[in-house]
Amino acid sequence: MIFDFFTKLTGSEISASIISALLPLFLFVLPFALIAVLLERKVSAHIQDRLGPMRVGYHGILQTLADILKLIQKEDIIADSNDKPLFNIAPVLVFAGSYAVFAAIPFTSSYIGSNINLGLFYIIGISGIVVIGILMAGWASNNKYTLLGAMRSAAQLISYEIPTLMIVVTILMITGTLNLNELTEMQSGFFWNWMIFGGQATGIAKILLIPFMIVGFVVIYISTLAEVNRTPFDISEAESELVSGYHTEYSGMKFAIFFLAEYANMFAVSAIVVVLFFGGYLSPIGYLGNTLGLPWLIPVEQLLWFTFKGVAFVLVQMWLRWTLPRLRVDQLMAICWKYLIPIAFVNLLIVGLITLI
Amino acid sequence: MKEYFNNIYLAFSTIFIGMMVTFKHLFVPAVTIQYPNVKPQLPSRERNRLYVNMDDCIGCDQCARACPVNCIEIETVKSIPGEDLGQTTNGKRKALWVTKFDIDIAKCFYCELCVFPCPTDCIYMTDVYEFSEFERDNLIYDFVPLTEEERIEKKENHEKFMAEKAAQKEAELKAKESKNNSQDKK
Amino acid sequence: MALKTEEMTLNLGPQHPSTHGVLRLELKLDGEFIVDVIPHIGYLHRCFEKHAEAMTYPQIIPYTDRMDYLASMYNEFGYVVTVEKLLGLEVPERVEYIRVIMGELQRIASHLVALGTYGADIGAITPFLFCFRDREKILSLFEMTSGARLLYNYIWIGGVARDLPPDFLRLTKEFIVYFRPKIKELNDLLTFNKIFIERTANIGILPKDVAVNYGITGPMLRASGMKWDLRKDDTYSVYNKFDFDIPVGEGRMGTVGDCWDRYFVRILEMEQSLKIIEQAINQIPDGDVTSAIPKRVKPPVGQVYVRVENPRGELGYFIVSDGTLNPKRIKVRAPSFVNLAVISKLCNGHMIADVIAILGSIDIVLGEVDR
Amino acid sequence: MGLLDKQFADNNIIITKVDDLLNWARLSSLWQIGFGLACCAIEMMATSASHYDFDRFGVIPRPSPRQSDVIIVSGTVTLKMAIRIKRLYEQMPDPKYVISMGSCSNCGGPYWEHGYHVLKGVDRIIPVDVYVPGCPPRPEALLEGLMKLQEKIRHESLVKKSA
Amino acid sequence: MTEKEIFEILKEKFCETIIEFVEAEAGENYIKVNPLEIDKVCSFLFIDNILQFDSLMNLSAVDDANGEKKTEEDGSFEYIGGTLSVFYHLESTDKRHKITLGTTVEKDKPDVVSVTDVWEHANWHEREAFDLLGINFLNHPDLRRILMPYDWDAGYPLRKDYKDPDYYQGMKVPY
Repeated sequence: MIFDFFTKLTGSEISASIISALLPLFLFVLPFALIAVLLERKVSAHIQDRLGPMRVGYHGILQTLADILKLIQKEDIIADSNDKPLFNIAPVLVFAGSYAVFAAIPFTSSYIGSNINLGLFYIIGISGIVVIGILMAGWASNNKYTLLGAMRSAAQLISYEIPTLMIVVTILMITGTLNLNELTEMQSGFFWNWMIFGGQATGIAKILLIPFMIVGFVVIYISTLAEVNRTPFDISEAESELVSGYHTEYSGMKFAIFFLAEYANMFAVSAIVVVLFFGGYLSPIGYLGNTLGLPWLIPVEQLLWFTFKGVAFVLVQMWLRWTLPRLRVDQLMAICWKYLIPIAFVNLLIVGLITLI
Repeated sequence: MKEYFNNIYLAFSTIFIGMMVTFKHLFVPAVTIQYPNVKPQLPSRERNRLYVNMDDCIGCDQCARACPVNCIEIETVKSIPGEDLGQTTNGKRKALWVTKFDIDIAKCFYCELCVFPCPTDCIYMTDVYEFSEFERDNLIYDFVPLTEEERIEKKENHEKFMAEKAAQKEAELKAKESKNNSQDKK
Repeated sequence: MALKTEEMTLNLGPQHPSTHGVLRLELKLDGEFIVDVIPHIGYLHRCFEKHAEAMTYPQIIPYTDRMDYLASMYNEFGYVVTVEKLLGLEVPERVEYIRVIMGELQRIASHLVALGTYGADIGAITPFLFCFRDREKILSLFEMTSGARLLYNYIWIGGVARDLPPDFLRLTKEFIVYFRPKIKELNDLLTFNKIFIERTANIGILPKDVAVNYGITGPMLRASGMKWDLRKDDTYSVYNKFDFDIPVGEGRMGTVGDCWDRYFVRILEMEQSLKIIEQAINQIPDGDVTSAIPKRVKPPVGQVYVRVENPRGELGYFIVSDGTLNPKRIKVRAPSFVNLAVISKLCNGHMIADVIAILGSIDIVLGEVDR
Repeated sequence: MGLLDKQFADNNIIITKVDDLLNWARLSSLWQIGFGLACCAIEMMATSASHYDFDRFGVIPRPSPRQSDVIIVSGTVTLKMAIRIKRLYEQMPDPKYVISMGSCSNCGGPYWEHGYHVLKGVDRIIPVDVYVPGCPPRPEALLEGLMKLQEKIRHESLVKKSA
Repeated sequence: MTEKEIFEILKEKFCETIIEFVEAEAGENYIKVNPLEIDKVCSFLFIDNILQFDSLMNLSAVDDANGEKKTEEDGSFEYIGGTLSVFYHLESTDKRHKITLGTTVEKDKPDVVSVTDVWEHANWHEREAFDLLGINFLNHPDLRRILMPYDWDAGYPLRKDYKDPDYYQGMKVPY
């Protein structure tokens, strides 16, 4: 779709793919990250009965802009005992890992970064780069705290990949496709057809599927929380224990990239959950475009619905961060290996049986 | 096995209760006092910056003695009998020129022990708290209204007066001696 | 051949978000597990005892505030009770009641900071801000009476600096009514939260006999199951006129004397303090508060050791006087200084995150540890 | 910023506009190191709590010195701690500012006479931008000190390095 | 049990190490003990089931400043000789009685036996007494400075005749 549109426009394949790959970055991820940082500070302020940034723009709107502009002016300290090449690549890798996920996520029916058939498989694979980035940051900063933070986050991210994978496989069994576009199409129609309510199945199978889909949603939501290092799983940059985990030694723009990557990752992860269970860009109650007969309005509505659902889950992540204390490393592993993975397996088994009916 | 499910149930119920508490607080109005636009109303006994009303100060050095930190330095010069120094509000006649009265507010730790012993209640604590500075030396407050030359002039005519008195005393002494040895000679 | 792992020493340096001030913990680590903890203190040693030898008795009171700056009202209370015993001075009834009300309000404010920073150490930032919001109400009460928010110089030898302002009692009653549901809210948010329980139950268990041998006092000792509170066992002032019970750790969420018990004992103590304040407000007599303040404090030659129940434990003043205006020596038995010594015994075998939890549950104030 | 000094001798129009923008950005997001020494640290915490809310001024407590711009020295600087504070100051990236909060860090405060272990004022080891007197200063006094620092940053210029 | 009875028990058990019972008209009175046998007395008080002093409340060192005072020209003075004394406040938590032990020791040979193995609580108090007043505690687990910097070589600050060093690691100490 968009890709063909650009090839016609620019004439060459390469420039079209570059433009369509960069589109989500400038149009969506960067503005979202700017707003999300301010949103987090405002939400945390109002939860704690205070006001959050007020003096920078009207009600603190320009706060994140000021932060980014200030971070540009900061001196970029690279200690001489750091492992310089690794130290510089780490933030880039962490941001690349969390941004590459957007390539396979369908924003609207007419736009998807690249409509590959192994969409989900690609997403799970690419988010592994973040682990390498964090390990590099931890090791290259040559500081005991960062090393501990990196070790912890490596163990955490890798072990939480497994429950995510289990739930992805349960969805795969029901829908049979890994291509996120088709997967969203399968959930089209009334919101009753969303995957959380059993998807396209009919009759008794649908009723049986609902509880296991809800369990699946809860498991994947918890494990994606851990993928993104958000409380209660933020042990890798635990403020009270490890000063600030793997990005203790980073200052200036490198730290800004880490900051940006964290918020981009937050949205990416909640986008995956939305696409898998809550019908990606599909609107629950039909489109205004159809009723008014304006076909071009539909993709815009779909983008709005997609952003609305994504931001809703990002808000829940923020809400969790300002309520819950932090888990210890071994408790975190215990949750993953003793609770999430067995439940995900049992869920997989039962859903498999139901699909046979 | 039962304990396994109990853990899960407990985890979700307590986390849910906690989230309800924070959700409720989203709609509680903020308690913040927006400082620069809204200045808080301070109680009457507020203890912030010291102020000395110099016309009442008789230079009795009580406050400097009471201060645990010794951050009040007072120098006084006796007045010459001719001069009139005016009255304090509660009718005490002032006898000393206060040539130096400075409080190093950076050393002060606002314990208000200097306010109680002052006989004329001229030193008291105001509720002014906005006095941060760029330079450390601006924090040494000098309360004496006299200009620099007046202070030196007060000192000089005091020394002059003392010199005259000493000279007078010697003259009397000599006069007495001359009187006695004049008596011995007789 | 077992893999020979090398021990790593990690400095929880004097600048660390959760060392409650300037304390350096040298951790000997085997991976994430603690082999040994060596506390290094003295980064806030402000030479209180040298100042005490150079000042007259009333001039020392502002310096006692600056020792345990979270419970300065109680530092003054302890110092003043000691000097009055040395002088053999009797204080009017109303002053005793004012001192008890102020002391108990200060206990609640100090516990609020302790519980708030403990939540922040475990990772929950919101309870920290809720506790500080409630503490601001107590600070405004103190500001109304003494004029200062944190370091008051209000309780003097033989009385108090100024009498209570007219609407103090009414506002304190309002505060009690306001604060009771807030404790319940804090409980819902943090105390019974499963993650908080996981992080604190069965961590840093302090048996009763070890606690007595290390001289541990206050909420830490009571959490280890020993019913020992100086307000009842070695009464001073008018505490015998109020009925309140002493909460003791029962090990509801783990064994007796673990971090959770130390946390929960402080919450129960706040409720008891509210009870004391309520009774004190109803029974407070009238009278002049500055009548018994001596013009010059000149105690006879001799020495005395008196102790009071500071929010952190037993705060004792040992004053040696040589008959002049200045004391010859004042030794302060600071509760945090003593309670901190037991950290190396509590932390062996736990993980780094637990050291932070144990340090938070001991609730130290560095001004008092280093004096 | 050294690069720019060479090319623009005086501040013509371009520079003043860029100056204002950069200064505005620097002063509206001052990140402080979340660390305190003594009683003033409790007042600093009360300032970042709900009643006075440091966050309104864009000030977040950052745990590590690498990501912070302003170090608020709140409390008594003892000799044993002074060496650490000097190293902390050196760890901070360059446009950094110092607010000395409370009598103790201004000039040794109540401990200036007999404090054998107290450093008589933090300006002996690190350059201080704003002195906030008070013992401890009220949260509003600290906010006023911060606003004074913001005024100072507003008049800084890209061309002339601040003194 | 009052202090007098405890003193009698101690007197007949350790006849010569318990020196005297000092009565003071104001404040508390204490039992004077020989500094080199203080740990035997304390372990007896700890183990004996009638007395059961299981908790040490406070351990404090005092510079008696009773040496011969010699003042130099610039006003700084110096004590020659004189004594330092250490006071132990003991208490029994279940028998509810309290006593105070006191020992005095020469300033130039300040040796007192450590009681850390009787009460673990004394460990840090003794280190502080050593750090601020220079009392040497024999067989103490690790006697080093606790409050002052470890490399502080300008003497013991709480002594009456202590003078500030001019510089410490490049920082001017006096005002």
